Amino acid sequence: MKFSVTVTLKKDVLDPQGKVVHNTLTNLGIDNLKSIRQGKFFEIEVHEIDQKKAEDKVKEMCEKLLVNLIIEDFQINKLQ
Amino acid sequence: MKFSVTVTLKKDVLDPQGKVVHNTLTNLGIDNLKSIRQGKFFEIEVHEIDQKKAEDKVKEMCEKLLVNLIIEDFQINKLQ
Amino acid sequence: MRSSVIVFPGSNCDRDIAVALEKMQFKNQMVWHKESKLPKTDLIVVPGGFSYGDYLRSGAIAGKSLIIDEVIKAAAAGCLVLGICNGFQILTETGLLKGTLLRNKNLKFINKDVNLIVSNNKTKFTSKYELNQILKINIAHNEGNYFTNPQHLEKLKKENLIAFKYCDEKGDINKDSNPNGAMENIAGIFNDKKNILGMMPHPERMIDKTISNSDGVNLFSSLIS
Amino acid sequence: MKITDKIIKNHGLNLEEYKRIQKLLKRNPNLLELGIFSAMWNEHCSYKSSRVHLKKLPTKSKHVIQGPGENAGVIDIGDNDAIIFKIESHNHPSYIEPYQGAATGVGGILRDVFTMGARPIALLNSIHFGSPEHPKTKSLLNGVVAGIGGYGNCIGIPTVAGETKFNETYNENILVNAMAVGHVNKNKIFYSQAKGLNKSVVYVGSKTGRDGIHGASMASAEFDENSEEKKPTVQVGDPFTEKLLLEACLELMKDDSIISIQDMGAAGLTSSSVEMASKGSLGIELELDKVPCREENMTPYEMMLSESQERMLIILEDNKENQARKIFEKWDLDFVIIGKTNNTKNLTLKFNGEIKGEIPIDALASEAPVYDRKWIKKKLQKNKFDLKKFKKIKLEDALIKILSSPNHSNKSWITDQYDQMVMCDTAKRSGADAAIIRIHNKDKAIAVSVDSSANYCKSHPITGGKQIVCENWRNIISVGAKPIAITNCLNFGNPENKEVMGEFAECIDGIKEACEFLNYPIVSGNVSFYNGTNKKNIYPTPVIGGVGLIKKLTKPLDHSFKQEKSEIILIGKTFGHLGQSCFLKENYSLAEGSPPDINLTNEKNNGEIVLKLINENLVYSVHDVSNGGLIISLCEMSMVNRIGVKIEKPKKLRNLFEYFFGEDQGRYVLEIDSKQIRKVEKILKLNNIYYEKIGHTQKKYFEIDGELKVDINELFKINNNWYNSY
Ligand SMILES: Nc1ncnc2c1ncn2[C@@H]1O[C@H](COP(=O)(O)OP(=O)(O)O)[C@@H](O)[C@H]1O
Ligand SMILES: [Mg+2]
Repeated sequence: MKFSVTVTLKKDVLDPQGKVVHNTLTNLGIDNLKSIRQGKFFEIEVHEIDQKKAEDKVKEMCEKLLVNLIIEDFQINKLQ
Repeated sequence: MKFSVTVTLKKDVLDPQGKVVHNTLTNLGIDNLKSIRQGKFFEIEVHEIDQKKAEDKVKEMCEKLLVNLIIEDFQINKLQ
Repeated sequence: MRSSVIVFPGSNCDRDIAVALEKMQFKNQMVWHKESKLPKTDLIVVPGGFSYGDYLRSGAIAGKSLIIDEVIKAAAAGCLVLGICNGFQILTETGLLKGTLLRNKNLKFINKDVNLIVSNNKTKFTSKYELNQILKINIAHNEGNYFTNPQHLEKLKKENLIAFKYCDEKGDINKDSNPNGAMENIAGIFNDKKNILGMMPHPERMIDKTISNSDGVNLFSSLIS
Repeated sequence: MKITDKIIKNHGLNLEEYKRIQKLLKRNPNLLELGIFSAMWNEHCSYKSSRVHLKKLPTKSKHVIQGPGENAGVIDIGDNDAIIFKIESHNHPSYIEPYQGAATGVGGILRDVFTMGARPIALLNSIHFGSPEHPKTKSLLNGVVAGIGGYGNCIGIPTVAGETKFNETYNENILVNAMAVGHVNKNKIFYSQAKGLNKSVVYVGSKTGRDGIHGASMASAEFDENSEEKKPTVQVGDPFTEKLLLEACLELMKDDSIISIQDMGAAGLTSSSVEMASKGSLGIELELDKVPCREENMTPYEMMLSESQERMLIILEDNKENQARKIFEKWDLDFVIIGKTNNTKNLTLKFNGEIKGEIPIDALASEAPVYDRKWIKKKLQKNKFDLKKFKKIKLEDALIKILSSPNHSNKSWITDQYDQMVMCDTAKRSGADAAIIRIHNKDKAIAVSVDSSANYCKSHPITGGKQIVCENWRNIISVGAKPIAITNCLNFGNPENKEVMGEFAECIDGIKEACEFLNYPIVSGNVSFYNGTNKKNIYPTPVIGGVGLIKKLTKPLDHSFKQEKSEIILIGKTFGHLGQSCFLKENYSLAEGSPPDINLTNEKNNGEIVLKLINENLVYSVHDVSNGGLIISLCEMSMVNRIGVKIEKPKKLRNLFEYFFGEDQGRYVLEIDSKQIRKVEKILKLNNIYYEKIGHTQKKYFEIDGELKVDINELFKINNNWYNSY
């Protein structure tokens, strides 16, 4: 079973990367850009057919390693 | 209008990060992990109400800066 | 001989390379990235550091700056271009050099003196070295893991476009002597015309025996001769 | 909003202190004002528990230009060159978020140094973790090391030395101390004292967010089960912006537009504006609507207490605004005039045209509480253990046990993650007793080292205090530098506990005595209290960061054996003191007895003679003898270039373990060319220095005559294994 995980910085946490990328895009002549925030993305496949169990597994991975819960939030989505 | 962009390494590109993450997860006692690939995630908001136009704008950003087309693929999704 | 060092916000080896160039008798100028014209120059150096914090991808944002267009033009006209560390990353982002630099295989920043073997000494950058000479040069990077597609790799080998490879003290090129996971232990490459060199190791750190060694000197003396 | 007892307590103030605030204001404070008092009066900013003791420290010498009291200390190293340096803790934030905590610790200490006009030239750190078996230790170690490297590497300042220790006392409270060293022209030093009326107060750097609101009061509170909830928004370091800020500030400092400048560290805008005004006996009025904010709807309270990083406050000379603005805009940094100086001696805070708070500066600074807290003396323990009763072990096994232990393993796993060479003036990197940094474009250099000995300080704080100063002095001397001055970071438990306060007072007594005797003054420092949890305090851990001077750097000296057949000399007397030794700790898990005694007279004489021998070019290599004793020093000297050594057994019959593992102080091992040995012995005798000729260097083997013979490569492997397999 396959999942995607997106990890984003919590609101109010400084995003130095986003700031620089925003400025650069503007300098490259891209107008109309309101906001851009950068995060991480994972594509995870587990050997597990029970969706609940599989999701729990992915959640465990996020909490144990992939996500820094102090400054990041995450979201899990099932892929087909 | 808001979009999410996911950027992933092309299939034939070595993914040192994914490999280390995979090993680490296994060492942390997570079994059943089949594969994991890491990428980037952007949340982009543009001042533009026409969906087609907005999407083109985001595509332009990806091609001009956000994505290294030699090694990365990207996908744009509209968020509500 | 005249040289120009391009300075980006976040460059931090710009002073180091300028010191080296001046010591080797180049007439050097610093060029701020916002400038739209290059001074008359025989050598352009894109220095190491963390241009724009290396945010997004190392070298990506610097690769889009104004001055880079000028560098591309100058390179096309045959001007010598040297990219060191972040400079190498920037050159790959601009397409002046092919391939890319992925994260080190251990996912850690690596700073140490490593051995390199000179793989081609018939170029303007390396003529003062012996072929297969073993050098000890400092590396300091997070993303030095050179990667390219199989066709290009073939070409690099066939056309002798590999400048340096990581090796051990005896010159053996193997997995153990590869600090960052680079394909074929590649530490530096040329473009087709061999007027552009990109390399991860820092020759400018090896020009003074009180501080390190002088294995970097011949790179600069090759250029000036 | 009504100020309740709960609100007061949440601000880390007690009711006595609140009454004092009411009295000073002659009214009740509002919430904004209370927040400001809490930031200024907490331990971190006010030094209320430490002040009476810190006063005792010697802070002057002919080299000292600026002692404690400014952003950092300044010493004169001749030819108009001055060195600015300081160490600071970032313990609690690093425990919560190791990467960002350590990174912002580095960023903060760098600002302290460049705010005074210096270009930073070196970074050091002292990091203490809990037991390696503790479940959190590994990720804390990984995060802290990556964070220190992440910041220093990106900004491009070499991280050149440090120390890393593991001890279960830090299981719940790690220590992350960062030290920065900068170089400046003696005539271009900038201070924080405001001067002149109606001068522009300028905000430069990053925008203000909700980061670390109440960080300073958090740094002054013990952890408990609820600290999760108290967690403020974690500060994220942005080394790229700091690099821009550094270059912009140094560019502006080239002329004379700046009257005074102060980084926004703990308690951000509050402490920077109050400190500037207080030092200049002036008032400051700030218009908070002008503060560049990162988030929407930020309140004056949040702006004043935010600890967003990479920001500075500058008081500018008249008519310099435009020129200054241009510089900051070139570097893409915010530059906003947010206020003016005045003669009211008040901090006045306006928002949308209204006065939201007004506090006399004196009430925040000079009237802040000072406590002479109760403390008790520690007794010197007797060495009660009896070696003969211990389980028998072989010399070789004891040696291997120590060499392979986390505390003594080679640290290159750590130091390879730091750029040590950027700026091209690092003549000795990590791994040496002290790092050597050349002054750019000159042939002089400085030596830097940080040291601590928590075990010694725990068992006898006075001796421990003396010992760390001496060890640091020895490390500086061992690379051929003359020790000039030190900075210190005092990491202790809860000061409201009499024993902790006793440890603090006595460590300071010890530090003071050694500094005075060695003429090694303290020019800057930092106190970190409340390290511990639920009434369990960490071992007292003062950290000393020293700077020495090498007048002419020709051949940087280190501790690696240079050739075979050299003579090995041990300077200083060996009594075989095993109390609190690493021999007992690693082999018998014992932390018994007293630390080794310090004889300051011998310390000074031995050090000065070693330096003399070095300066006369009579030695090939030098290493001090510290943790682990003589045998460990010899091993370390052997392992660098894989040159072996053959040591004779001590002449007088002594217990071999005591002789080789004893941690008696004031000792050095010297490698001397056999052609020079006569000359060296003559000098030593002439100066009444106790020494022993103990053996020779040789090929390949580490050998003690008739007792042990090991291949150096084996030892090297043993010493390099731990980190890579942890
Ligand atoms: N965290 C660190 N950062 C940089 N260097 C370190 C760190 N930890 C240890 N080192 C280096 O490792 C070497 C050994 O450290 P240590 O055993 O504390 O030395 P000493 O006993 O001479 O003070 C020193 O050169 C020191 O600078
Ligand atoms: Mg030492």
